[in-house]
Amino acid sequence: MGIIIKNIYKSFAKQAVLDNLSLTVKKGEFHVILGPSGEGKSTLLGVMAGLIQPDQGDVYIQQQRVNKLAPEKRKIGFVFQNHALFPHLTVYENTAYGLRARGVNGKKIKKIVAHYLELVKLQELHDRYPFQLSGGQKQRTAIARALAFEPDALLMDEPLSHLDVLEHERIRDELKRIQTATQVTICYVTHDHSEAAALADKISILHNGRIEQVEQPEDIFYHPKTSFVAEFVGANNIFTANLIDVNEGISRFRLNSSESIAKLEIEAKTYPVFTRNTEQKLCLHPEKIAISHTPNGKNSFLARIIDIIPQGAVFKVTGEISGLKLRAVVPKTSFKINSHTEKIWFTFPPDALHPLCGRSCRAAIPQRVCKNINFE
Amino acid sequence: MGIIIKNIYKSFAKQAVLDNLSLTVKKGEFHVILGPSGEGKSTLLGVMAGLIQPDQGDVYIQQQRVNKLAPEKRKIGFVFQNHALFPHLTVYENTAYGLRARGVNGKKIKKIVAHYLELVKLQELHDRYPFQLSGGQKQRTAIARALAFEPDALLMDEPLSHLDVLEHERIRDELKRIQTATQVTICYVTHDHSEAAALADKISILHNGRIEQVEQPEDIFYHPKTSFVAEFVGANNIFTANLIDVNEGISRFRLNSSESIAKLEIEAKTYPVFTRNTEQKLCLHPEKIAISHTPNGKNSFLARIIDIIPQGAVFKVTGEISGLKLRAVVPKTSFKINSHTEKIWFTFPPDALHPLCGRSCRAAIPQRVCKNINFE
Amino acid sequence: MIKKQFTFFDIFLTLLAGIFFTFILLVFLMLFTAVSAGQLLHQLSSPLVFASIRISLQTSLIVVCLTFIFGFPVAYLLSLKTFKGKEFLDSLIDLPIVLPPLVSGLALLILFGGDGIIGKILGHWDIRIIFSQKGIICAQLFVSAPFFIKTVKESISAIPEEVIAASATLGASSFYTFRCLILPLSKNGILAGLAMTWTRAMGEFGATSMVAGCIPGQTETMTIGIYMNAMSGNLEAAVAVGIILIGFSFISLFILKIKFSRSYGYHY
Amino acid sequence: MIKKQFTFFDIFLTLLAGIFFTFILLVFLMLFTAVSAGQLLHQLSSPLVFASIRISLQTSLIVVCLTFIFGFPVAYLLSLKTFKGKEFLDSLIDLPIVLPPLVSGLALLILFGGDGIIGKILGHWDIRIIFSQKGIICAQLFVSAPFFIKTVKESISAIPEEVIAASATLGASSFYTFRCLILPLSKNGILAGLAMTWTRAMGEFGATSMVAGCIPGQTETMTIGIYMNAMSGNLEAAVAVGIILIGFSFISLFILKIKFSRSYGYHY
Repeated sequence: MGIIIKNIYKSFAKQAVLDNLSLTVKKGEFHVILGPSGEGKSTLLGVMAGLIQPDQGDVYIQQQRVNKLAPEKRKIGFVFQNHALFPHLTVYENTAYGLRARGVNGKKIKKIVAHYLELVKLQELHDRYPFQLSGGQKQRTAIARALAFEPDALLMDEPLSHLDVLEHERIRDELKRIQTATQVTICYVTHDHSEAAALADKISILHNGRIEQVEQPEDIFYHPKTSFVAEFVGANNIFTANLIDVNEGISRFRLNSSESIAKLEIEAKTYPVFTRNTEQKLCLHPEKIAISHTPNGKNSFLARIIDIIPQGAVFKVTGEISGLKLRAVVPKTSFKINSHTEKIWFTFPPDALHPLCGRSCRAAIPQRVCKNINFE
Repeated sequence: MGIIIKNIYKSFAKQAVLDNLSLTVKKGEFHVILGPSGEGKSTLLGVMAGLIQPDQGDVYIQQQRVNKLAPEKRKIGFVFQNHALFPHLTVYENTAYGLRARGVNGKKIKKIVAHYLELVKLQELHDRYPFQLSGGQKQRTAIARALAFEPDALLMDEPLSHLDVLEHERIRDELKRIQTATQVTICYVTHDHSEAAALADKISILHNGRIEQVEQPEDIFYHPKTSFVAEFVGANNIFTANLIDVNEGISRFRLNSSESIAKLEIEAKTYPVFTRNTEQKLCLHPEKIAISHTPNGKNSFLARIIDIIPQGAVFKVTGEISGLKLRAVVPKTSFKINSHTEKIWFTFPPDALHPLCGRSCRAAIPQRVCKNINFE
Repeated sequence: MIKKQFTFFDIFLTLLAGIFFTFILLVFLMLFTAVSAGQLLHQLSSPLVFASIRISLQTSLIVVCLTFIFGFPVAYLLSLKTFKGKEFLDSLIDLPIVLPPLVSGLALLILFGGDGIIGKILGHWDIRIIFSQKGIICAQLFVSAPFFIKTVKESISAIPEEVIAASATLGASSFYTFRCLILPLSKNGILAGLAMTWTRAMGEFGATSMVAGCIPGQTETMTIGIYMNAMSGNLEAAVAVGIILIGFSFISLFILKIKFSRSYGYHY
Repeated sequence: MIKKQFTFFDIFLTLLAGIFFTFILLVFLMLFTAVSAGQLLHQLSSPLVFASIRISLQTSLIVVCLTFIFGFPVAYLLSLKTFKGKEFLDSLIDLPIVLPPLVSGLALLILFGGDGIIGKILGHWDIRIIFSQKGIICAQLFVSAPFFIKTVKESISAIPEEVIAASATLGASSFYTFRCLILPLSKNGILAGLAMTWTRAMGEFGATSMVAGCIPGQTETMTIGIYMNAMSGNLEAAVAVGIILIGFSFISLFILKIKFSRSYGYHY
């Protein structure tokens, strides 16, 4: 049943790092914990592995409570950010270390190590020392080493962050392949949302010492539930608006004056949480905005172009509508740049908008309440 | 006239790092030098700034030969990867350092520093010490410090590589804005091609100690001229093929047997360099492949799907056509994932293919010859 | 780490370590039980003891000044400049640390003695180094300056290369860089180095005793005083001077700890 | 950096540094000019000189063994374990380095003397420490073991925390981690530390002379021999022994340099 973390508290120097955090990592799952740097992601992994003693709370591995169990008794593989290879041992010996420490016999070790070195494609480099390896090869060795003793789960602490762009992508794809092949439970920590999107079966967003949202990648990216998650995953068009009218499943909102000079009105699909006379935060993913030279139905606004950044197959276009900045991400194929174009229409369908939990969610209300709001 | 580098050689421990390298950075240009890690990008900047003495070759700044000039006499701003702020000085004092060292009078310093701190949006933090700043704020300070004495050019050595994802994007956009506002000449080094795409007016690809291609971002990404550049910028469908027929501007190629089991034939727009009976390398950018459930004209192949990775607004789809792997990048809007779909049609128009210089370009032929091949 | 039961291995190591710590602690405490407060005060009022304290302070402070004047340039050149023979000069600095002080003293005795190269030259002007405070200063300088140089060298070398390169690209001359960057950033290293040099100079015995002889009231430093008193069986006097000497060492150690704890972290 | 004309500032510093280097070099060379090769050989054939070399080697090698046995556990515990009072014990290790050796010797003299706590106890079994080789060993151990401990502690602390944590997550017990990780990775530090301890023990004079007296052929170590000969005007004998001692120091320094140059870079 994987790893279960219950109500963990941990402070360093009186600063709460993990604050009543609970989390379940299912067996066989590729679970990514996504959050900004320095918000306790590594601490959480340390607690799971037994390297850090929490102030309070319980850790269960395979349904066994392991609070008092030393790390060497836990059967948890760990891949560190800096790979943490043993510099005096070869790739082969590094991989065999966990088996030797457990007293597995020599013949069996040889077979197992050969298997895992093949899995990470390092058979040929088995007698190299760490200093003779590239960054990616080091991290492959670290993965083989952590897998070789067949742990109950594999914890990975930003294992790709020290690789250069090319190796980063290569190892990321390898890792996904290895997990698919071995079906090992992985709990993976990162601050990079594109990494999370490419790898995760499930994503947990860690913020202010607790988990703010747990869902499949698609839902995290297109239906963030709090402003923080929305900003963090790049769903960064967030409006504060007041409901003025509901009509056949479509709600009309007027944007607050702090957002734009002209009081813009937008239409959104109606959600049960919408109530009149209270401020509501609405989130609009940049990829759901279409761009055109003519207006195009509901929620169509003429915007002054501020910035166009090409990025791979897409353009990131920032437009301004009487003081309101809108960020759109559009495929290059759908949009011809023209240096003379100064204004363009931004359009988004009413069902592209969804409500955010508001400020209160993160601060006071425990996670569960926020999760139970019926969104769709 | 910016910075001109002529026939620079530099070796460390008998290893040639810069090998007859020439480069021109025009005044007011945002010039990005893009290349893999450890291929001498920093060395090149060091040579420009006078921090490293080349073994041979000339450096001109504003038409003046500066080979013998010490760094402090060169009027070149430098932003280091690790920001290299002075830890005992405040943001204000760091920014004023270059002016004070030049003996500018106090009143004038105050005005200039205020101006540049405003430019990088650090007015409020002027009395903080470096250890009190976030990574992004440190790098802003470093930029203000390097700009404050109004240098002839600004050299930047991977200034964003130590920032986390969110700050990375923010500072990158700021930097582009600052360059547009000040029109300062920037020579910027990076190994990240998306960074280069977002920032550059012109990109130089550095490989094996020399410049392999210099062009505008669009041309670098969609018309790489060598296999190395193609692989490096992600235009990573490269075929080795033989010309079998030319007909009305369209050439038919048969793929070499090493690439696929069935001898696939593809059609490409005819280029002057195409000759019969010699192997030709063809490059196909993943973004130029379309995906559909039915065949769709020329160059349409039924592929088995190996891998689908969601990435922001696009999917990266890898397909296999009788042994040949094709990588496509398609907008999410144009393609509905379905876990039951096993095969799908990959299609690319004949003019999506363009020839690569072949292996010989990088090794023996000097850069100029390769550049002069008439591509279009 | 999770707290766990101590293994047999840990207990074995702890036992051995315990014996060693007890030994050190016992030796140290011994000094303070050997003499009462009254006896201590009595000894300190003796003019000879007082004179030895004065001589020690006087010579060691001059040594500290000379160390700074000659040692700082050495540290600066060795840490920032590249030149031929740098490695040789670097090893030369280690020499006085590796040589037993007694042997250094012997060499100084020969150098400045009546038949020595420099001794002869100075003899013409009637300057005597041997058996004088000048000799003590030379001996202490030779033995203790390398500690200052090594500390300062380390603290200058700790300044990242890019920081110094940044100063140059900002248009700072090498003197401006020295004054506004190197000096403030190595300040703590300099102070710590001076404290170490002073402690070392105060406690020096081997080299000093060779060069200075022991003319009471003239060349009898505190360490020489301790030796003389102990050898002549006057343990109480020896211990009294020893306690004062320890007091000085601790003050200096204290300064050193404070200064080093506030040094700059460059990789923040 | 681009080579440039030396500024006035650089010349000034170079001048001061030059004076200092000349001083050190002169002192060192002096030893080798004071005695001819023939005289050197003649001195070495004297049975008393020979005996002092034997005593020095004998005691210092025992000290090296004891230092490893007691010092390694201390370094291991101080660098890898967290416990209450760790900072206090850490400072305790600095004590013998900060104390002038002479004062340490004085304390040992009191501790092991007939009236001392341990001296009295050992007296019952007729074991004499003072004025015997046992005393020399105690004095050298006290003075030189901390150098070993500090070197080894540093070299164990240099092993990144994650590397040790990695060993634990791989299922290694603390003894397995010690044997297969800590020991091989700190090997160079241990050898360097032993070399330093040995050099220091051989060259020790202050503490040794206090505890050992100088019974020729029994407790006269090389350093004591140098002092005695120099004081009695027999400079040639003193220099001869001094040169041998330097020879030993250099061998040890050589080992140290080689060992340290091959240490692991963890941040490769």
